[in-house]
This record gives sequence, structure tokens and C-alpha cells, in this order.
Amino acid sequence: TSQEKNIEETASKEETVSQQNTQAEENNAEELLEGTVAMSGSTTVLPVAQAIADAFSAVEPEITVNVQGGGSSTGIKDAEAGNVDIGMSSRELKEEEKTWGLTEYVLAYDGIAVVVHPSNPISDLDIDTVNKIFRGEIKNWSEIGGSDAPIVVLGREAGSGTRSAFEEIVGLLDKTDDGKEVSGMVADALTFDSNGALKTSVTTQENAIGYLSLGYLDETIKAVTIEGVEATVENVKSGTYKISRPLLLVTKGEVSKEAQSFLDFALGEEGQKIVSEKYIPAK
Amino acid sequence: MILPNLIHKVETHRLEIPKKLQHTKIIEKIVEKFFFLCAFVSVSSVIMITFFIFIKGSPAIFKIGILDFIFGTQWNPEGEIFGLMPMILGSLCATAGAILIGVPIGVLTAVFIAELAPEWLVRLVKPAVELLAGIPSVIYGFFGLIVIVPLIAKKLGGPGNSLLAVCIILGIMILPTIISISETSIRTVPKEYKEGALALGASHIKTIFTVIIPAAKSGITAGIVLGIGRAIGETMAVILISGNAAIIPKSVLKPIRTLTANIALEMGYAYGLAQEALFATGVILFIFIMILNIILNVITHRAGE
Amino acid sequence: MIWAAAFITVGVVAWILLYVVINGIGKINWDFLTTAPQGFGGGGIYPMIIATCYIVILTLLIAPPIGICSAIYLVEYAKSGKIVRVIRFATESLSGIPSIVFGLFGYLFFVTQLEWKYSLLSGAMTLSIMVLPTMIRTTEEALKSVPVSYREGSLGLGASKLRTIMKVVLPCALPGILSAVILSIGRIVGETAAVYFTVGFAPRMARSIMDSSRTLSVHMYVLTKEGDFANAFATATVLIIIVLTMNFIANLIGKKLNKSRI
Amino acid sequence: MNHSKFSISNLNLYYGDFQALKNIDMEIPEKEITAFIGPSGCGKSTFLKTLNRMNDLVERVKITGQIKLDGQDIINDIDVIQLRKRVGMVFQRPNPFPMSIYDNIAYGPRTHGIKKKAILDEIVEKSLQAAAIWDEVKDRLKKNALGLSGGQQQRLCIARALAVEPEVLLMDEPTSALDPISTLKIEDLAVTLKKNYTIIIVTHNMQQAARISDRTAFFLLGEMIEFDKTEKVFSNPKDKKTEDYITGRFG
Amino acid sequence: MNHSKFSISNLNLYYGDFQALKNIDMEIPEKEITAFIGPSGCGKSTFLKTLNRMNDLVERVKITGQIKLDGQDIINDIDVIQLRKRVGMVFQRPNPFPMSIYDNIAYGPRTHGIKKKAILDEIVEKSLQAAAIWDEVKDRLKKNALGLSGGQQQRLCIARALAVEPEVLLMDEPTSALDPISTLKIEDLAVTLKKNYTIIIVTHNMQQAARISDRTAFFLLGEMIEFDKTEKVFSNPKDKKTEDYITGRFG
Ligand SMILES: Nc1ncnc2c1ncn2[C@@H]1O[C@H](COP(=O)(O)OP(=O)(O)OP(=O)(O)O)[C@@H](O)[C@H]1O
Ligand SMILES: Nc1ncnc2c1ncn2[C@@H]1O[C@H](COP(=O)(O)OP(=O)(O)OP(=O)(O)O)[C@@H](O)[C@H]1O
Ligand SMILES: [Mg+2]
Ligand SMILES: [Mg+2]
Ligand SMILES: O=P([O-])([O-])[O-]
Repeated sequence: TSQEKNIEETASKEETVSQQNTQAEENNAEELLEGTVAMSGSTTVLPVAQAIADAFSAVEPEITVNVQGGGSSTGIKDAEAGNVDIGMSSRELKEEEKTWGLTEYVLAYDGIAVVVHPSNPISDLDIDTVNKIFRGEIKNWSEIGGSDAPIVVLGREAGSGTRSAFEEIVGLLDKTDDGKEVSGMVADALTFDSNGALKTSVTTQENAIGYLSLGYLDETIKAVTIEGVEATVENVKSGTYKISRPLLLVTKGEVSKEAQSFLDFALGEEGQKIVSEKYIPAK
Repeated sequence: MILPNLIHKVETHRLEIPKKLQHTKIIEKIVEKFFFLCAFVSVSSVIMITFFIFIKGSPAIFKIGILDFIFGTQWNPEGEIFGLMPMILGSLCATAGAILIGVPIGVLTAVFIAELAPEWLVRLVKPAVELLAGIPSVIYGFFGLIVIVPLIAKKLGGPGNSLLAVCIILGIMILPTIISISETSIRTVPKEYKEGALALGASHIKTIFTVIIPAAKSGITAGIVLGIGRAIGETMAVILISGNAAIIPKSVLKPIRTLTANIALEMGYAYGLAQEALFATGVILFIFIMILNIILNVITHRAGE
Repeated sequence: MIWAAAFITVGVVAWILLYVVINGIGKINWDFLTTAPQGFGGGGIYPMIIATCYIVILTLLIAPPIGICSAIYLVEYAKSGKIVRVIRFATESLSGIPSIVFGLFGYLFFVTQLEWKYSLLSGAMTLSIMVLPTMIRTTEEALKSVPVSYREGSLGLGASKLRTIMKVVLPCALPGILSAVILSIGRIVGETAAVYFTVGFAPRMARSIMDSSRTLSVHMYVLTKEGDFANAFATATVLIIIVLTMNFIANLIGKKLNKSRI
Repeated sequence: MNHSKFSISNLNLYYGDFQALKNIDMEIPEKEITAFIGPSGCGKSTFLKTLNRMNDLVERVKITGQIKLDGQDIINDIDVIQLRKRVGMVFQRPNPFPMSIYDNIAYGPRTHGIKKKAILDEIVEKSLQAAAIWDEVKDRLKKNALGLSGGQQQRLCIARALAVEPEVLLMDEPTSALDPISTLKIEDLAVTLKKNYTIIIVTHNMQQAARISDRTAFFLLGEMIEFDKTEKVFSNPKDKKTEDYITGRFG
Repeated sequence: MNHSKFSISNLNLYYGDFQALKNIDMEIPEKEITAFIGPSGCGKSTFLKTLNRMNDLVERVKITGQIKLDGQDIINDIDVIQLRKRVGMVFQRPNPFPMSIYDNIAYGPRTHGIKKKAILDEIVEKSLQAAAIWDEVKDRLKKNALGLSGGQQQRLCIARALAVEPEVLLMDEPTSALDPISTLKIEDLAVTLKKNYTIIIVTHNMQQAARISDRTAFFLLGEMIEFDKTEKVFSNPKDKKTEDYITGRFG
């Protein structure tokens, strides 16, 4: 089928690329590298990857790093198809994706905060309540001690890593009769295709509730505590904040020298320092 | 006199012409063929587009099952459940709403421009309509998101991102199409009809509604059908304001997801069956548009008769 | 009631334009226009301006020549037979296809099938097909508006058909064609959906036409989505100014045209 | 001469800066046929339209002078809708509305507030009979009027004008788009109608003017050169220009 | 009668199913003016256009029969471009190209391969002189031709036709859009030109036909009813229909 063909094609291309690379290596071992590194995927990873890329350009000015969003599934698929050098994901690979022969690098760990409008009096929820709200079983803020207003549930699009991780941790995944896993999220949840878009909507909707990566938190929205635990880097690190997941970079087969150089930088000291500003570094 | 002199001159040139003629004739033929090839680019484009969309999209429809795909009410790519009904209804409701808002305003504005407005006002209104057509759709989306959506949330409650917001923005977006086509068709109503009615003592307004608009009916309908096409096809503006929830809309204040938004939202990462299902969504959209095209064709042909 | 409708129409235009421009104009300055974006959103829009220019130029290299030749064929050569009906139907269908479908097709054909990846070229090809019907239609109108008497005059003098078209018909139709081209520039600049899936949205300077980049309207879309409204206003203002200018120029040409006809 | 239906004095009409009618004085008698002749562009249609104020539609028209219908000033004393009801018009090209024959005729009466079907039916029949077309269309009153031949359409338009019971009928080259046979029918009709109506007809065809009109006015470049009994104008014109035109020296 | 320039035999012309010309036989003499008259739609223009194959432009035209120009069959023996060069045409509405006066005249010669400025200059001057308009435009040859008055434009079009040195000049109602004075100028010009050219003129104006033509053909509903010396046709027509038309009984 076409997908298999795709894989074969990418594989053979990869070979020629790596041959060329080895040659290049022999010829100018000492010189600065030149070229492009393309990345796409998780909008959670996007800002930090961009920050790392900016820092990286100071070290390797001749390498252009193109970072695009699209959601975790995009990144994983693009990496697999060879559309980009490095994919970004904010969730673990799924079973199916694991069979694609991708290499994963953990860039950081991240928590997912449950967020509401700053004016919302609610400030703590337990996982069960969160589950019920997102399932649509609790429909009005007054049911949990808030003002008498219908709850507006915001969620992410199907390919989002944040969404998969969130649904899994909060228990929003149901098995259908024929064994398919489906989301139990309330159907009329407003759907956004990036962290930023969702965040914007929370800032303008007094009755909204949604979920966001820690990296996106700031004073324009309010993150509620989960069973008394605040969504902070420290609490995620210590394991007391429950809703957390890894942020991954994924590659396929042998990577270009430029991409490798970027990976090394991101996972190395300098990169991790940037990561630690908002997330928990992997090392 | 002058003329024999002239004839003499032209006579000398006459000798060369036949050779040149052969030459030009061949060039003419070649150029005509070239023009024809260019004209055929559109045809091959349509064929290719149809071909690709259908090749990529129809397998999924059969894998999922035509009925399940079209009448299913749940869309859950992760669980491999692909029911398109919410999106089909979303698109239809949004379009219907846009028509409800856009057509009266559009047709009346066209009447205004073509019949009532003094010259100086026409010079103001017409460019405004042209501008409306020129504004990129993403700006409509932006405007809708920061003005219309909060307004609805505040005045009518609900999330604001809603069917109503989409209808309003699409209603505005189809205005220029409806206005300009209606205006042209009103203007092409023979002056004689108007004179005839006026000469019988009918007032201007009465003439407009009893003679001119009925006579321009087919043109106006064509404008409306084109407007429907534009409304059904709009993507980016809709994504920004519709809320994108894949549910069957039960009230105008509920979020919706349209066929186009469905494609655009998930195109980036879908793979396998999920991706094919998006192309299949494209197929359905395509079929809608083709039906509209055919309707349009029938209308304009009838008008031509 | 009729006055009210017209008033609503004008009011809506004024509202949208003024709202956007008033909020956006303050942020536009030299830096905004000539620097790259910071991070992944805000900052300047230089690369987007360049990408937009690339797309416009590439598309104009492809679509107008084909469109004009098609229109010449349809107006001057085609006998109203089956072929013409097929071509007419094709252009009409093409103009009815929503841009998202063009995007899908561009993605399937140029990006994947031809392996041009997300690139300016993929985008320009897709947009070329997209603006083709408008090009053809408006050029046809322009050609048709050239009085038959000019053609008769030329043919009556023994000029060949091609010569008649090139020397008499096309020069007369030129202003009309030109305003068609300018109007399609507006369309190209404003297009989002089709570009999003063919050019991608990398917020970087394109180095060649095979690079992915981000046009102004895609940038606008991303900014809006991410809630960076300040920059969105400014970018929207730039877009509106471009579109206004295009409309203005097209109108100007149209006026010239009318004058020369009298 | 009959009592004068229209009294025009010192009429000037300008389209913007262009003066299309110059200083026209004229008395048009009741229940006669008055023909206007003159070369193209001389202002015949303009003058005709002024008589039921159809020129109001045109922008930048300026009119000075006076037109009286039965002694009432048509600009100041009569409402334009009333005026047009009293002064009907038939145009150069037949212009039936794109609706049924019946609805065409009923359009005018309905406009003036007649709703009852029985009355409308009667008006439709009478008008069609008066316009000598009843027999040809009585079996297809519900059919679209555009299906009629040119000559029938023109008689239909006359019937439509008669249906609002006007006093005057203005006709602007009513036969110029018609074949000889239809032309004769319309001419006969005009002669019949003058028993009850005042008829003013613009024509390019001098023979037509000679055949049917009682009086003829000759216009040239916006001026009325001559106005007199038709026999007089054709056999013994006062003005050299009239003679030149009638004998075909120009135009 | 002069040698015959055009010999038409058994000509039929169909627009689709509609037969616009019926069985026409005719010999058109050289260096005379032949006028075609007849009511609107009778096929005058159609016939005229057939003579230089301008009908080729129209779709679904079918022609049977034969037309010979100096003995050569214009359909089979003469290339259409050559034919049109030899048989020039002037249209009802003046149709100068929207370019300078000079370029208008030079257009034809250039088309036929004359490039040299000196020769072109000479042709332009001579053609304009032949069309009696040289004095009026000689100082503004580079100005746009659309700035000329209607009558001047029509003479310019005649000059343009003359510039390719035709043998025949077809004129389709060349004065119907013009004022009386311009009309007279064109008529005088036609009379002058017949010394060197064969002229065929369609006209609605019977006086015009009578004034300038040597022969007149009367058409009705696609048939040629009568063709004879002009004096004959006007003073003593053979056919009743011709008489009816000339005396204005219809049309
Ligand atoms: N709406 C208008 N605006 C400006 N000028 C006009 C208008 N209508 C007519 N004219 C001019 O007024 C003059 C008289 O026109 P009118 O139509 O009355 O002539 P006419 O005698 O009816 O000619 P014809 O026999 O061709 O119908 C003409 O020179 C014409 O160009
Ligand atoms: N291109 C065409 N297709 C079909 N029918 C045509 C076409 N051109 C002319 N006719 C018809 O052929 C007949 C003769 O037309 P033609 O133009 O030759 O008449 P004419 O004598 O020149 O009339 P006029 O005096 O109005 O110019 C008319 O009935 C006309 O409707
Ligand atoms: Mg008139
Ligand atoms: Mg004719
Ligand atoms: O990190 P995501 O954009 O995939 O949610």
C-alpha cells in the first residue's frame, strides 16, 4: 500500500543522505555545519523548542532551524514520513507508533494544568470532579460551589498530545463494545488546535474550563489545584502533581548531521537550562 | 491622379504575399492549438482534482460504510469512529443561517444600488461592496472572534463560539457575491419593463417589487446559489469562531463544526484511515459543491433562454 | 427598509475596517515590517512579507498567461460546441470549488505526489489553479467588451485573425485584463486555507521557492489562533492596506478604461 | 379644431448642459391623432416623454415652461401617478412584462387598487377587445405574454395602456419594430381609438404620418419647425426645412 | 452596362435553419454605385457581407451557390485574406480603431507587409486625401481617432479601406448614424470614388439611393425582388411590392 511504499522510499532516501553526510564529514570535519533542520509537532514543545533553536543559532549560525506546530500526532507522523528531521510530541508514543521504528528522546517532563478564568471562585478540584466536568456530568458551576452559570468545557483537537495525556490520566477514555478506545469528553466541548488557542479562549470566557501545559501558564488565566496540589514544576518533579507526561523529540533512522547537532544541543547542558525555565529537565 | 500611382506600389508588394500567406497560415494554426491547450488546463485541473480527492477519499467511505459515514453522529478519529452527520448538519445550518442574514440585506442593497441611490451614494456603496469582497477571510474570522463571539457570549450567554457567530460572519461574507450578481441582473432587466410599469402609474417602489425583481429572479437566484457555495466552502474564518465541537447543533448558541473545518483541523496529523476519512469528508464537500454547480448551471441556462 | 439594508452593508464594512485599522495601525512601524518574528508568534513580519511576495510573483507567472490564452481561445476561436461547453463547465466548476479542497488537492498532488514538500512552489501552483477561473472569466469579459466592429474593421482590411487579436483586440482589452490581474493579487494575498496546506507555516525566511514559509494571511491566522491579538491587529492592518491598494489600483484602471471608451 | 387637450407654452428641456427642446409652444387637440416627425435625435421622444413626465427618471433633466392638461399644470397641479394614469404610453419596442397575458393587462388596474376578480376579468376583456387582440389571445390568457408575436405584443401593450382608462395615448414609433401587416393593424387601431382618446404618435415613417394623423408637427434639432393640419404639412409646407425633410433631402 | 465585377448565381444563405437569402442571381457592374434597399431584416447586410465573406465569422452559416469576382470563385479560388483586401468594407457605425489617425490608416498596409515609413506616409496621405478628410486631420495625425466627430470617423474608415487599394467598396448604411451635413459629404465622396472603385451601398434612405446610385436592388424577406437602373426602379418599378415599399406603404 501507499504507506508501505512511503516508508520504503524514505528509507532509501535516508541511506543516500547518510552516505552524503559521511562524505561531508570526512571532507570538512572542522568547518561549521550548514543547512536546515525541520521540526514540527506538539504545540506544547513548540515554545521551548523555539527558544532552544534561537539559542542554538548563536552556536551554529549557518544552521536554520524551522519549528512548526501542528500537534503531537503531526510531529510523530511527519518524522515517520520524513517530512521533518525531528518530530515533537507531548505524549508517549502509542502502541501503533512504536512499531514505526522511531527513536525517542525525552526533552523534558511537563504537567497539565486545569485552568479556569481568573474571576472564577473555584480553586481546587479532585480528579474525580475534573473527570465529571469534562464528561459533562457536572454542567453548572453551582454544583461544585461556584456561581450559577453553565460550565463551558474547552478541549484540544484529536491529534493533541496534551489531550491524549490528559484523557488518559484523568480517566476520560472509554472502551467501546468492539474494543475501540474512545474519548469520553463531553461532545459539545469547544475544540482548539493548539495550547495557545485554548488559552486565549479561557481568558475571554468567564465560565470556561480547559487544560493546558505548564509552559503556558501565566497571570491571564488561573490554574486550579488538584486535590490541593498546585500545578508547578516542583510538584510534578516530586510526583505529587498527578497530571504529568514527558515531552519527546522523535527521529527516524539515521539523522542528518545538522539535526544531530541540534539534538545534542537540546539535550545537553545549555538546552536543558532553557527547558528548566518552564519544565522539568530530563536530565 | 493619385490613385494609379498607389495601385502601382501595392502591385509590387502583391508578388510576395502568397509565400507569406502559407507561413502565416501555419503559425495561425499552431497558435490556435496553443490557445486551446491553455484552455484545456482548466479541464485537466478539474479532472485531476476530482480524481485525486475521490481516489483518496472513496476507499474510506467504503471501509467505514457509506451509511455509517454519512449518518453516523459521532466523530472520534482515535476510536476510529467516523460519523459525518454533525459536520454535514453544521455546514448546512451555517449556510442556511448565512443565507437568512445575507440574502435580504444583499438583495435590498443591490436594489438600492441599481435603482434608488443617487449617483454620489452609489459611488460610496459600490466600493464598500468591493472592499467587502476583497477583505481576506481570515480577517473576518479575526473580527468574528474578537467582536462577535464575545458579544454573543455576553448578550445571549453560552460560549459565544457558536452557530450564530458563524451565521453572522458568513452572512457578511456572502454579501458581496449576492449584491454584485443581483445588481447586475437588476441592471440588465430591460428598461422597457420599468418604463412600462411607470407609464401605467405604478410608483417606483411598486415597480421594483412587482416587475423588476421578478424579472431579475433568475440572476438573483444565481447570486444566492453562488453565495451558498461560498458559505459552504469557507474554512479559516469558520474555524476561528465555530467552537469546532463535532456535535449536532441543537441551538444557535451551541458550537458547531463544519465539513471544511473538519478537514482543516485534523489534516495535519491524521494518518491511515483517519486521514482517508478526511479526504472522504472532502469528497462529500465536493459532491455538495458539484450539486450547487449543476443547479447554478441550470439556472443560468434557463435565464439564457 | 432598502435604505437600511444598504446602510447595514456600508456600516459593516466601515466597522470591520475601522476597528481593525485603528487597533492595528499603532503597532506598525519600520521594525515591524523589517524584522523576523520573535519566538513562534509575535515580533516582525518581514519573512511573511517576503513569502507573500514570492507567492504572488510565482502565481502571476503561471496563472495570467494561461488564463489569458484560455480566454482568447474561448472568446475568439471556440465554436459553441461540445468542447467549449466542457471548458466552460470546467472553469465554472473550478470557480465553485472551495479553497480548502484546493488545499487538499495541492497537499495530495504537489506536496506528496510530486514530493515538492511544503513549499512556495507547491502553494503557487495550487493558487494558480485557484485563480485561473477568475482570470479566464474577467479576461473573457474584457475581450467581449471590445466592440465587434473593431474586429470587423480589421478583418475587413484583410488582416488575419491572429493579427486582429494581437494588434486590435488585446490592446483594447488590456486595461480590463490588468485589473483582473490586480484583483487576483488581492485574492492570492488573502488566501489562507489553500496556502496553509501547501506552503506550510514555518515562520522563517524562505531561501528558495522549494522552502516552506508563512504568508501574511497564514501568519494572521496563526496569531489569531494563538491569541496574540496585538500582532494580529497589526498584521490585519497590513493585509487590509494591501487589499485596499489593489482595489484602488484596479478601480483606477477601470476608470481609465471607461474614459478611453468614450 | 377640437378643444385643446394639452397646452404647451414656452417649453425648454435640458439634459445637463444640452438643450434638447427649445422654446416649444403647441396646442394639441382632443380626440385627434397628432403625429410628430423629424430626423433622428431631434427631440421627438423627449417631447413625448415630457407629456407624462417619464423624463423624471432621467438624471440631470431640467424643464422650464408650462404644460397644461385640460388646463391643469402637469408639473405642479397633478400628481405624477395620476398624470400617468390619465396619459398612457406605448413604446417603440413592445414591452410586455414577463408574466401572463392576463396579469399584464391587470397590472395597471391592480396598481390603482382594483382587487376584485370579476371586475378585473371584465377590464381585461374590454381592453383586449378595444386593442383588437381579444380573439387572438382569449384562449391563452394564462400563457406568458412573451410568447406572442411582435405585432401581438404591441397590441397587448396598447391594451395594457387602455386598461387604466387613460384620456391620452402617447405612442413612440409604435410600429418601427413590426412587419407591414402588423403595422397596418396598429394603424387601423389608432384610427379607431381616436373616437375616445387623444392620440399622439411619433413616427419615422412619413407615409404613416400622412396616412393616419390629423395634425403633424415637424421637429428639427430640438425646435418645432412647423405644426399644422397633416394635409397642409405634406402638400404645402410653410418652411423650406420641412419640405426638404419630407422630400427626403436629409434624415 | 460596364463589365460585371461580381457575378452571383443561385445564392442561398442559411443561418442555422433560417434561410436569410433566397436564390439570388445578380450581376454587379464595375465602377458604378449599386444600392441595396429593402425593409429591416430583409437580408441586405447579410448579402453584402457574403461578398467579402465577413459571414465566415458567424457560426452555423451555410452558403450554397456561386459568387464570382472578376470570374474567380470567391469561395474556392480566392484566399479570404486576398478577397478582403480586394473587397473593402465600411460599416454602419464608424469603427475607427482606438489608436492614432495615422495608425488607423497604416493598419491595413502594415498588415499586408508594408513596413517602410516613407511608403506608409505616402499611403496615409493619399488615402486621407481620397476620402476628402486630409485637410481636416493633417495637423493631428498622431491624435487618437476616437476624438473625431462621427462624420469624420466615417470618412476615416473609408480612407482606411482605401489604403489597402481595394477594387470594390462595400458600404452598409454608412450614413445612418450621421447628421445631414456629414451624410452629404459621404454621398459626394461615394460619387467621386466610383471613378476608380466599384461601390455597393446598403441604405434605408430611399432618397439617398435615388440620389447617388446607378442601380438599385430591392430585397424583401431574403429575396431579391427587383434589380434595375435606379431611375427605372424609382419611377416605374416592375413589381407591386417594390412600388409599395418605395411609396412607403410599409417598412
Ligand atoms: N437621457 C439623456 N441624456 C442626455 N441626452 C439625451 C438623453 N436622451 C436623449 N438625449 C439627447 O437628446 C436629443 C433628443 O433625443 P430624442 O431621443 O428625443 O430624439 P428622437 O427625436 O426621439 O430621435 P429618434 O428618432 O432617434 O428616436 C438627442 O440628441 C439625444 O442624444
Ligand atoms: N448571425 C445571425 N444569426 C442568425 N440570424 C441572423 C444573423 N444575422 C442576421 N440574421 C437574420 O437574418 C435576417 C437578415 O438580416 P440582415 O441583418 O441581413 O438584415 P438587413 O436587411 O440588413 O436589416 P437591417 O436593415 O435591419 O440592417 C434577419 O431576419 C436576421 O434576424
Ligand atoms: Mg425617439
Ligand atoms: Mg443591416
Ligand atoms: O502538545 P500538543 O499540541 O500535541 O497538545
